[in-house]
Order: sequence, then structure tokens, then C-alpha cells
Amino acid sequence: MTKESGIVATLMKSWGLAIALVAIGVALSFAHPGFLTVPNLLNVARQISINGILAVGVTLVLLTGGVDLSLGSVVALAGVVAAGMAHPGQYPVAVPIALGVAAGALCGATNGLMVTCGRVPSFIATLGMMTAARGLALVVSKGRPVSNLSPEFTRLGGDVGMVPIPAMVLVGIALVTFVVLSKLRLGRYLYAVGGNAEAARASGINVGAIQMFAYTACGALAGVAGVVLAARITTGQPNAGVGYELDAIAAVVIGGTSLSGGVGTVGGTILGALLVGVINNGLDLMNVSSYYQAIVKGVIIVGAVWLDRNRGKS
Amino acid sequence: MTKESGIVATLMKSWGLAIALVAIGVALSFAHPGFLTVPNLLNVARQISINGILAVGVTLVLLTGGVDLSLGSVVALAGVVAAGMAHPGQYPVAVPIALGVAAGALCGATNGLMVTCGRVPSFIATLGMMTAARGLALVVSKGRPVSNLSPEFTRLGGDVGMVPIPAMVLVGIALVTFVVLSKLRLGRYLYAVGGNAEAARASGINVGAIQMFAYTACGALAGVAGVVLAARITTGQPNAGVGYELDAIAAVVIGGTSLSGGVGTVGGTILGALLVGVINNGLDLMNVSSYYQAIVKGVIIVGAVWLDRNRGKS
Amino acid sequence: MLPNPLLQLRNVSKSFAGVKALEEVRLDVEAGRVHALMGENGAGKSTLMKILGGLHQPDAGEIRFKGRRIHHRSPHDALRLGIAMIHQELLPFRDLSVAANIGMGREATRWFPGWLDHGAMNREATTLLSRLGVPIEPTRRMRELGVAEMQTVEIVKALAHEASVIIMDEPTTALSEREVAALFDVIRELKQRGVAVIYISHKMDEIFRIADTITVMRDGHHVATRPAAELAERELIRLMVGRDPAQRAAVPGNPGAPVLEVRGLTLPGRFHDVSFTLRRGEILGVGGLMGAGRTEVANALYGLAPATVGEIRVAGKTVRIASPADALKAGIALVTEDRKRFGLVPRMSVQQNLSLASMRTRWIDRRAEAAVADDQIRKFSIKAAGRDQPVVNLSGGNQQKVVIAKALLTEPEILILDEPTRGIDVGAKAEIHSLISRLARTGKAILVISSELPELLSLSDRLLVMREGEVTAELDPLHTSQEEIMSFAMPL
Amino acid sequence: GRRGQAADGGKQVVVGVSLLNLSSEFIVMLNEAMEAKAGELGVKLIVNDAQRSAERQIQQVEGFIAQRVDVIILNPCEVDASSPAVDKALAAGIPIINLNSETKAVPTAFVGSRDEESARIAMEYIAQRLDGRGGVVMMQGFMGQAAQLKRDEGAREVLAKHPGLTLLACQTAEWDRAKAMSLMENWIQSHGAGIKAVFAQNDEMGMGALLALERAKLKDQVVVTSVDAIADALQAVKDGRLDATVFQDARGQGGTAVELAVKIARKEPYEKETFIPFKLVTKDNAGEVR
Ligand SMILES: Nc1ncnc2c1ncn2[C@@H]1O[C@H](COP(=O)(O)OP(=O)(O)OP(=O)(O)O)[C@@H](O)[C@H]1O
Ligand SMILES: Nc1ncnc2c1ncn2[C@@H]1O[C@H](COP(=O)(O)OP(=O)(O)OP(=O)(O)O)[C@@H](O)[C@H]1O
Ligand SMILES: [Mg+2]
Ligand SMILES: [Mg+2]
Repeated sequence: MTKESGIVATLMKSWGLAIALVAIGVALSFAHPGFLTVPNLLNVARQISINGILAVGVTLVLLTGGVDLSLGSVVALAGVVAAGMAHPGQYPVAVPIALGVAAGALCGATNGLMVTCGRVPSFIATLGMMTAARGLALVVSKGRPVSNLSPEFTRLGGDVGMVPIPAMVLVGIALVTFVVLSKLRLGRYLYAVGGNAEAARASGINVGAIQMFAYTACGALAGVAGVVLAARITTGQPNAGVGYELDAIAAVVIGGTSLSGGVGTVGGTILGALLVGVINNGLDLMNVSSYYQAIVKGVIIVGAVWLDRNRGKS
Repeated sequence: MTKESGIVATLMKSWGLAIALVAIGVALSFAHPGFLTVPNLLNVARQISINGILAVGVTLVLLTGGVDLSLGSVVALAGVVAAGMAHPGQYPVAVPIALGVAAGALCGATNGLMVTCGRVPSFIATLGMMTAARGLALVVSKGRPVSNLSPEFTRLGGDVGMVPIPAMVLVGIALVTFVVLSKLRLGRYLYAVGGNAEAARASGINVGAIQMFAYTACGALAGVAGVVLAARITTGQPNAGVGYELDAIAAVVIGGTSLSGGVGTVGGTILGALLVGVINNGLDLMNVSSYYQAIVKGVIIVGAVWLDRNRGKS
Repeated sequence: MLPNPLLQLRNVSKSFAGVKALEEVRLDVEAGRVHALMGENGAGKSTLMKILGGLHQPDAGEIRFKGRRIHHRSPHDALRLGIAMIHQELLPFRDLSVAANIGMGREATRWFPGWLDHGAMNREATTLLSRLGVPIEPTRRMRELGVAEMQTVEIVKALAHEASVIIMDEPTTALSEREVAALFDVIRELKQRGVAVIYISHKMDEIFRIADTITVMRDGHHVATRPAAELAERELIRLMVGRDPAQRAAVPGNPGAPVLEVRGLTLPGRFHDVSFTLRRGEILGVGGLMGAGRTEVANALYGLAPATVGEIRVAGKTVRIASPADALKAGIALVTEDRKRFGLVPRMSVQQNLSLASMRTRWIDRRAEAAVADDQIRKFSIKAAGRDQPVVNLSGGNQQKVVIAKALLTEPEILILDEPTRGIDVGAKAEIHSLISRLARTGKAILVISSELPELLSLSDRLLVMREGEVTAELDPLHTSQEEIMSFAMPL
Repeated sequence: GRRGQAADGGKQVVVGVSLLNLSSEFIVMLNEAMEAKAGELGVKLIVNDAQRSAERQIQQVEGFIAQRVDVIILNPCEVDASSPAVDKALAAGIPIINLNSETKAVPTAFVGSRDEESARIAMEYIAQRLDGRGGVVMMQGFMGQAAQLKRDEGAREVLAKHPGLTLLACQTAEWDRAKAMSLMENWIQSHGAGIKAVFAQNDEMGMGALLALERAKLKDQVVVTSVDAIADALQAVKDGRLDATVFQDARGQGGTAVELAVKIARKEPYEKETFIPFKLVTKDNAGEVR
């Protein structure tokens, strides 16, 4: 191996996914003149926001070695709860936001309790929550969309100048999470619990508390996503968010987080969400038939991850 | 701890789930006279067949420490492939069956290749397949149900005497898998690979080959499920099976298989599928409103697993 | 008994799923002393220490610390009280850095609560590691370290707590003499500061070098506590085993034709140009310091991490060993140094682990498998609740016995043993040594890697010494000394 | 010039289409009708599939706006939640046509029918067949979706008019044939011969109920109706198995929408609302449909 290929390998090591993303971006901008325009890139930013927020949240849970399948339903529940408080002239806009986020956090904390105190595997605990929160969302909303929301509330789904507010929320959340994970002791403990729970306990770490934090924060972020979604679609939709959990987990895993815990970064998660967003956007732009779109999407995602995981090997 | 409570604890240890199941069954038979009747129990058997077949298949993959998210899409693909060959007077009924199963096995083998040779995490590999196989099913069927199937084919979804054929298929598959897992070296190797892949390799086991087997067999069983489903609903539906993977994995995990691999039994999986099936059946019988049905279902599943995992503790 | 012990354990009992591991054990530990805990594999030493460390809760009994009764419910509580522990099982965070591992649970922070001070932690790690004379880059990921290096990290991690009691559960199983000596210097320093050290080891020489008091346990019971100076080795062994130790008959080797020829084996960065010949009926020892590359060579021969250059010939024929399956086919078996990673499937039973590498038929004959398992359990006196007990619940030494038995069941012509007696008690060790000699006598070729020089000297027919990935000497054990070996092993 | 060219001359008309869900047969038929008409008129269609997600639908309309298409055809997922798509298009000055169902926001034009109406027709048929007396069960689509809510509303209106009809059970089968089959099997257990009629909110579920009833040899005692007139259901009606379905003219809707789009792009006069009526399909008229 020559020196140079060593450098390339090193670069590829940290940037395999980024390179895949750039390659896809370049290909798309050749294939369609509309791709590389400011409005379209802002569209991509807007479109990945909700998935991105969920993905950042579930990164925390995946890092501890758990999983959260309830995201999509919690989004719906938070959305209808917030929307129910967001009719014009009812409460200040902070109330629906806070209640939506609180509803999410409550679901997350319940997940955490089931996992830590109840010793129920996170897959089952959050699957139960997925079903139950969907039911709750339907009960709360009596099965129908909650509409007629105040403009102050729906503005949250809009833009400031050119910049979409949901994208700004995502950036903020990602930055905070980045700081938590890489600068704070709490973040270090999240990695430790996921990397080796037994060792973490033996090191005097309160494993249960760390897990509680991860699930609760993840739930709260799902609440944020639910509020943002309700603002964007100007309705609290009890059937919203079906399948969002899988999209979010996919973004996280594409971004290099291990499903068995202990490995992963927020940066990777954002890259993963971007990759999926750009693929969706590009395929829609290029008018690929939706059947072939599915095939192409599957192939590209596997290809990008393959590239990323085998970078610098051989 | 007295001797007796020791025995109870031991019993509970292996039968925690069975006890939960029996308890639910007893409760239901008091709550609704229609529950404990032969036709209704046969209904339950019929209704869990497809999920059961998938769950047995995915047990193999989960045992090796992987996951298969493509099941639902593969069911659809196998269904439309089989249905396309099952029009009356076209081919002998063995042809659509074989082709459906082969389509499933092919998808499974591709999953296996991505995981073993491509070093792509199984979550991503099978997520890609989930998307791609759905696209393929839509392409093959041009987006519409493939109907007008021969009675020989659709009979597969019917009964022999009182006994539903899908349930017989499930029983057969479960028995074979039971033998493979508990009597064959192959089965032992599946556990070893999931329990500690590095130690398995160091014991001279060809880890890649074992994984290939698991994914291919799982795919083939998804093919079987697809064929049986098409026969039962007398069409090949390109949009069938959405979410089936989660139902199947849930049954397996409820049944005590660990998502991190190396632990689990077919018996547990069947118990898990039965539990979910009985809950669904019971809630329908008792005509619980759809909204509350979701909540109750989530709570019961978590409760049963909680009981099972905490049996004999304290 | 003792006037005012720092730590008093009274009538501590503990059982697992009905099996008694400890019964009414008592122990007094004084400040500023080294208290050795001795006993056969499975005697309950680790269990007792885990109770002290807060990992297990006792079923009965009481613990007094500085005169006050304590009820600590987690390692967190124990650490807060000032009880730190080096665990027998390595507990690394493989994907975190060495510094993060060392600082885990007591991170340096600055600016505001919870903000990590990475620089300070790296500096601390460097300082602590250098005290043990092991220069490991604090930014390296644990995953890249060998077992011995991980063990030093674990030691350093426990030392970093400002504890008044430090429990060391077999801290030196993978260490070579140099690191052991450094550790002992540190322990003496700790004594001076009034720290109480509880030291568990199966290495007799270590015990007599460092211990002030010795407590012997057997089958979960307290047997005796004596000042170390008043206890002779024979007496100690008798207390542990309950009978006189078996003496190993020194069997002169009778080497035959070469069966394993290794020529110019190289794996860049790990080892370089390793060549040697192993004969039928011969025991070839390999000595060297930690990180010398011995494990890497063994792993290469077994196909776990194949060499990139060089030739391996088995019985005269060149073989390509790209995986352990190839090695087993060529008649090579390995007893791994890293049993947790390569040796065992933790949640599988003793029986299933034993047979895993030697299943020859497609169908499993359960009855035969069980018979073999029972046979091995008897032969190696593996202390288990039964052949169906998951290996993860076995004591460390008993796990090691399973690993050895498992390798032997493949009936290899060439057996590579990497630190085979790691954590094995004196009695069993003697038996394993005589087993190795017997195997050699029946014509097997054996390669033994060990960091215990006495073991190497007494066991081998011939001795290789490695240093920094290269073979530096071939010695005759009958005509060499520990000093000579060290001179070839020490880095220049 | 050719009809498909915009008013300002040589440029081809580009129409962005966001469809509810391309793995639903009715939408597939709608799509085919549009493609056929677009081919005829020389219009370029960009077809996106929203996969039942209102949020994705908004994203797709945002994409069309960024691409500056001439006209957007929206086949809305939701009444409220898809409204921002309409608002955004109008705000960006791009005409938008709602196809098949409504949104709360008022689009440039509307082509389609009223979902409540279809359920009303089906339930009236049941009322008539049962002479206004007997037990009815209803299978709902995915809870909370616009189609489920509206079809529910329509059906309940009719039930309210006929006090002799009792709703024995009402449960979701999520538009799915297999789920509907299981649900029907369970209902047969709990209500047995009490069930005189089944109303399924779409044909897939209707077919599932039909299969379960046939397997239980109860079909001749139960009236089964559903909505959409997909190929399978039409065949079943012709064969006398399914009692009735409600035909919704996909070809008419899709074709009209594309024609409208061209008119709007060419700034010609156009109809603001085109209602294409539903038609009850029974064995008597099954041959005439399509
Ligand atoms: N989690 C557990 N479950 C069941 N049995 C256990 C468990 N932990 C320990 N044991 C049993 O308790 C006994 C004592 O084990 P312990 O680890 O304390 O021995 P030890 O003296 O440290 O032995 P060694 O020298 O081999 O390390 C053993 O028989 C072991 O099998
Ligand atoms: N995967 C790896 N990546 C990077 N370095 C490694 C890896 N595995 C081992 N090494 C390094 O290779 C060197 C040789 O280690 P090895 O374990 O072979 O030595 P040894 O002589 O057996 O001593 P011991 O086992 O007692 O540490 C060590 O410095 C170790 O850190
Ligand atoms: Mg021990
Ligand atoms: Mg070594």
C-alpha cells in the first residue's frame, strides 16, 4: 500500500458516506437541471427535517443498545395533542408546543420505565407503545383530523425568509445532541451503556438512569417532530407518521450507528437522513415511475452503506 | 425460598408465556361464549398461519443475530409471482407454488449475500430488499392484483375437513424447524453464530455459510407465506404484507428469542404468534372499538412479556 | 481477632438458582495490608468480591466498613464508599479510547458540570499507565489492544479511584513478569498510604511476594486465615485442596519427526519473519513480554488472523490456513488467550460449548454428547451445577478448563496453547501440566505460550523467546535461567 | 400548433401529479387514464406517489413548485393535511387541480366525486335488500384517513334513516383483504346468523369478507357490498358472488383532469368543478361498466 492510497483510505474511512452523498448529488445535478438550485436544496432541507429530528432522537436510544418503534405513533399523538390546544385565540402558541413535546416525553419515559424497571426488551416495549399511542391518538382526536389551527402555530411549519423553520429546528437539535454526545459526560455514558452495559454498571454508572434519559429524550424529540409536522400540514392527523420509525432508524443505521449499541454519531445520522432525502427528492424530480423508484432506492441505499462499510478495505 | 416456590418458579421459567396465554384464554372464554368453540379455535389457527410461518422463518435469522425487514415485501412478491402462474388451465399447481417459494428464497439469498459478502448490516440490507421487492412486486403485477386463480391453487388457502391447510403448513414447517434447531448440527451452529460469531468461527464453523442458510431459508418461508396468502385471499396482491415483518419479529421476540442472537426456540415463536393471534381474535369477538383495541393490545403484549421475563424473580 | 479491621464480613451467604456459592463466609481486612484470597476454581472468591464490590447482593450476612454496617446495592455505592475492584473478567468498552476506559465513571470535567476535559483525561491515563511501565497511547481504541494490555488498563482504572479498599481479582493472568513487578511496586505504595488490598491469584510466587495475610476458601466456606509469613506453600495448597498436591512426574520429551514447520511468517506491524519447527512429541515453549507478538503468531497459525507472508507446513505438506476451519482440518487446535472473545459462546451450556468444535455428524447424538461432557467435566474437575449450566455462569478458572477440553476434543495433532493456565488453580494447573506432558508422550506436537516463566521452564522441551514481533532466541530450558530469558525478551 | 402546447407558443405543457398511493388499484387506474390522455394531448406528466402520506404530498408539491411545472394535479391524501399543498401551489402562482377527492383549501379546479356519496349508495342498497331490517357489520379503512371518515359518515347517515338496521360491529381492516378475511371470520363467530349484511369501505375488504362468508357457507344469507369497482370486485358481481359495488369512473376522472390542466395552461375557459357521479353496480348492470 503506497502512502497516497493510505491517505485516500483514511479519508474514505471517515467520509465514505459523505462521498456517496456527494457522488449522488453530482450525478443528480447532471441528470436534472432543477436539482442544484437553491429552492430545491431548501426543499430537501425542509423535507428531511421531520425524519432528521426523529433520527437524532432515536440515535440516543440506539446508542444505548435499544430501539424505539413507537416514534411514528408518538408523532401522531403529539400532533393531535398540540393541535387540540392550537385553535385560534385559545392559548398562547407556547402551550400547544409544550404539551405536544410533553406528550412525547411522557411516552418516551414510559418506554424507558418498561425497559429499565420492567425488564421488557425495548423492541416489545416500544412496539406496545407504538400500538397504544396510535390508539390514544385516535381516542384523543376521536378518530378525525384536528384542524382549524392558529396561524401562529402553523407558522412553525413555514419559512423565515428563505429558510424553513423545521430545518432550523433540526439544526438546533442536532447541534445540542452533538454537544451532549461528544462533550458531555452524559454522552460518554450513553456510549458506555450501549458498548458494554455490564461494564458500565461495574464502573459505577447508573445504567437505568442513562437509559431513562435516552428514551425520554427520544420521546420528547418525537413530540417536537409531531408538533412541527402538525404545523406543517396544518392539522393534527391521528393517522400521521405511520412507518416513520423505520425511516428514522434507517437514517441512523445508514449513518453508521450500530444496532447493537455503543457506536455512532449525530453527524452520521444527519448524513444518513440527507442521503435518504436526496434520493427521494432526486427520484421524484427525475420522474422515475414509483415502482422502479422503490427498486432504485433500495439499491442505492444498500450501495451507499456497502461503500461506507467497505471503504479502505482490500 | 421454600421447595414449592422453587418448583413454581421452575415451571414459570419455561412456561411464563404459556401461562399468560392460558390466562388470556380463560379470561376470554368467560368473557365471550364464542371463544372456546372448535370453529373459533380453528379460526385462530387459520389466522396465525401466515404470521406463524414468517415468524418461524425469521427466528432463524434472529438466532444468528441478524434481522429481516423484507418479509412483508417478499410475501407480496412471491404472491404475485405465484398468482401469475396459477391461472386456471395453465400449469400444474406445483409450478406456481415452486416459483413463489423460489422467488422468496432468491430474495433471502440476496439478503444473505449482502450481509455476508457485502458486510452490509442486516437491517440495511433487508430494508433495501423491503423497498426493492415491493417495487418488483408492483412491476411484475403492473400495480394491480393478479386474480382469476385456479381452484387447485386457491384450495391451498382452504380447509381439509375442518382443518385449515395454512395451519397444517405452519405445523409442518414448525416441526421441521424444531428438528433442525434441536437435533441437527446446523441448528447448533445457528445458535453459536448468534451467540458469539467470533468464537463460532474459531470453532471451525463457516459463519458466512450458516448466515446464508438462515437468510435463504427465511426468504423461502416468506415465499411459502406469500403463496399461502395468495391462495387464501385468491389473489396475488402487490401491496399485500405491509408491516408483516414487524408482526413476525414481534411474535418471535415475545416468544423469548433475543434480538441480539443466540437465544430462542421455535416453540416460543409459536407461542408468541398464538398470543398475538388470540388477542386479535378476542378483541374482535368482544367488539372492542378500534381505537381502544390498539391500546388494549399494546398493554396486553407488554404485560405478557413482562410476566414472562420477570417470572420467578423476586 | 484483629483489633479494628477496616472491613468486616460476617456470615455472608449467596446462592445462584439454588446452588450455594458462599456459605457463612467471614473475612477481616485491615488498612495498609495486602490480604490474599486463595482457593480452588469455583471456591467462591470472585462471588465474595462481587458482593463487596456491589455487583451481587448477599442472601444473608452483614458487611461492616470502618465499623459501620453498609448496605451497598450497586458498584456505584461501593465506589462512593471507597471500594474499587479489578474484575477477573475483562470489562472493556471496546469502542471507546483507553483514556475513556480509564476515566469511566469519574471523568475529569471543566467549565461547567458534566463538560468533559479530554486533555486532562488523556494526561491522567498516560501518567497512570506509565506507573505500570506500559506505554499505551491513551487515544487508542480498546478494540485494538491485546488481552494483556486490556488487563493493564483495567488495573489502572481501578487504581485511579481514590479508594481505601482495592480488590484485585486475578489481575495478572495475562501479564508478564515486568508488569507484575511494576504492579507490586504500586501495591506497596498503596499499602504505605493505608489502602487495604484484597488480592486474588493462583500464582503462588506472587502470593508469597506480596501478601501479608492469607485467607483460604473452599467450596464456598471460609477455611483459614493466617499471616503469610507463617504459612508454607505446601500447607497452603493442602488447605486449599484439602489434600496434598499431586506432583508432576517430570517426563523427558522424546521428539520425533517435524510436524509443523513455519518459515518466514510475517504479518506487517505485528510479527516479522518468524520461523521454527515443531516435532512430534515435543513441547515447544514461547516466552516473551507482553505485546511481543506471541498471541498474534498463534492466531496466525490457527487462521484467526492469517499472516500475509510465509509458509506453514504440516507433516511436510504446505498448507494454506485462511480460517480456523482450515487449521482444524490440518489437525491444529488452539486454546485461545481471549476465551471470552474466541473461546466460548457464553449463553450456551457447558455441554454445547465442549462439543462445538468437534461435531462430526450432521445429527446430534445427544446421549453421546452428554456422555462426553460428563466425562470432560470429571476429567478436568470442572465445577459446574451440571453439563447444562451456561458457561457464562461458571467461575473464570472453570471456563478456562472448558476451553482447554473443547480444544482437546478436536483430537488435534498439533496443539497450540496460549496462556493455557490463565486463572487456573494450583491443583488443576498441575493436572493440566501433566496432561500436556502425557499428550506429548503420545506423539502430539505442542506449542505453549506462557507469560509465567516457571511454567515455561518446567513444561517445555525447547524454548523460543520473542521480542517485538521477532524470535530472538532458542533456548534449552534445562540450561537456561529466568534472567537469560528476560535478557532476550526485554526491548533493547 | 399541437393541443398540448402552452399558450405562449412552442413549450410543452408540463403537469406535476401527486397521487395518493400507487399500490392501490383504483389509483393505478386513475394514473393509467391520465397517462393515456396525456399521451393523446402531448402533455408531459411528472407522476409522484405520496404513499398515503400528506406530508410527502406537500413535499412533492414543493418539488413541483421548485421545478416550475405549468399545472399541478393533486389527488389528495387528506382533507385538512393536504391543504397546505394547495395553498403553496396557489401562492406560487401555479394552478392546482384536485382530483378524486377534496381538500379544505379551494383549488383552481376540482374533478371527482364525493366519497360520502359512495357509502350512501352502498348502504342504501343494503337497506333496500334487507327491507330496512337486520344486523349490519361495517369494515373501515385505515382509521383517521379522509376516505375512511367520509365513507363512515355516508354509511351512518343511511343507518340513521333506517332504525331497523342495527350496526352489530364496526372495526377497521385497514383497507386490506387478508385482514378483512380474518375480521369476518371472527365476526361470524361472535354474531353468527345475526349478520344480514356487510358493508366494506373498499372492494379489497369486501372481497375478503366475501371469501370468509363463502368458506363458512353463509354467503347466501348475507348481503355484501363495497366501494370502488376494482376488476376483481366487478368480476365477483358479474359472477353473482358480491352483491354490489359502487363504481367510480377512474377513466373519466383522470382524463378530465388532464384535459382541464391543458385548458388552464392554455388560459382557455374551464369548468371549476366537475362532479363525476358514482354508480351502483349489481349483477344487472355489471356488463355495462367499463
Ligand atoms: N451468575 C451465576 N449463576 C450461577 N452460578 C454462578 C454464578 N456466578 C458464580 N456462580 C457459581 O458460583 C461458584 C463460585 O464461583 P466464583 O466465580 O466465585 O469462583 P472463584 O473462586 O472466583 O473461582 P476462579 O478461581 O475459577 O475464579 C461457582 O460454582 C460458579 O459456578
Ligand atoms: N487488532 C489489532 N489492532 C492493532 N494492534 C493490535 C491488534 N491486535 C494486537 N495488536 C498489537 O499487537 C501487539 C502484539 O500483541 P500480542 O497479543 O500478540 O502479544 P503477546 O506476545 O501475545 O503478548 P500478550 O498476549 O501477553 O499481550 C500488541 O502491541 C497489540 O497491541
Ligand atoms: Mg474468580
Ligand atoms: Mg498473548
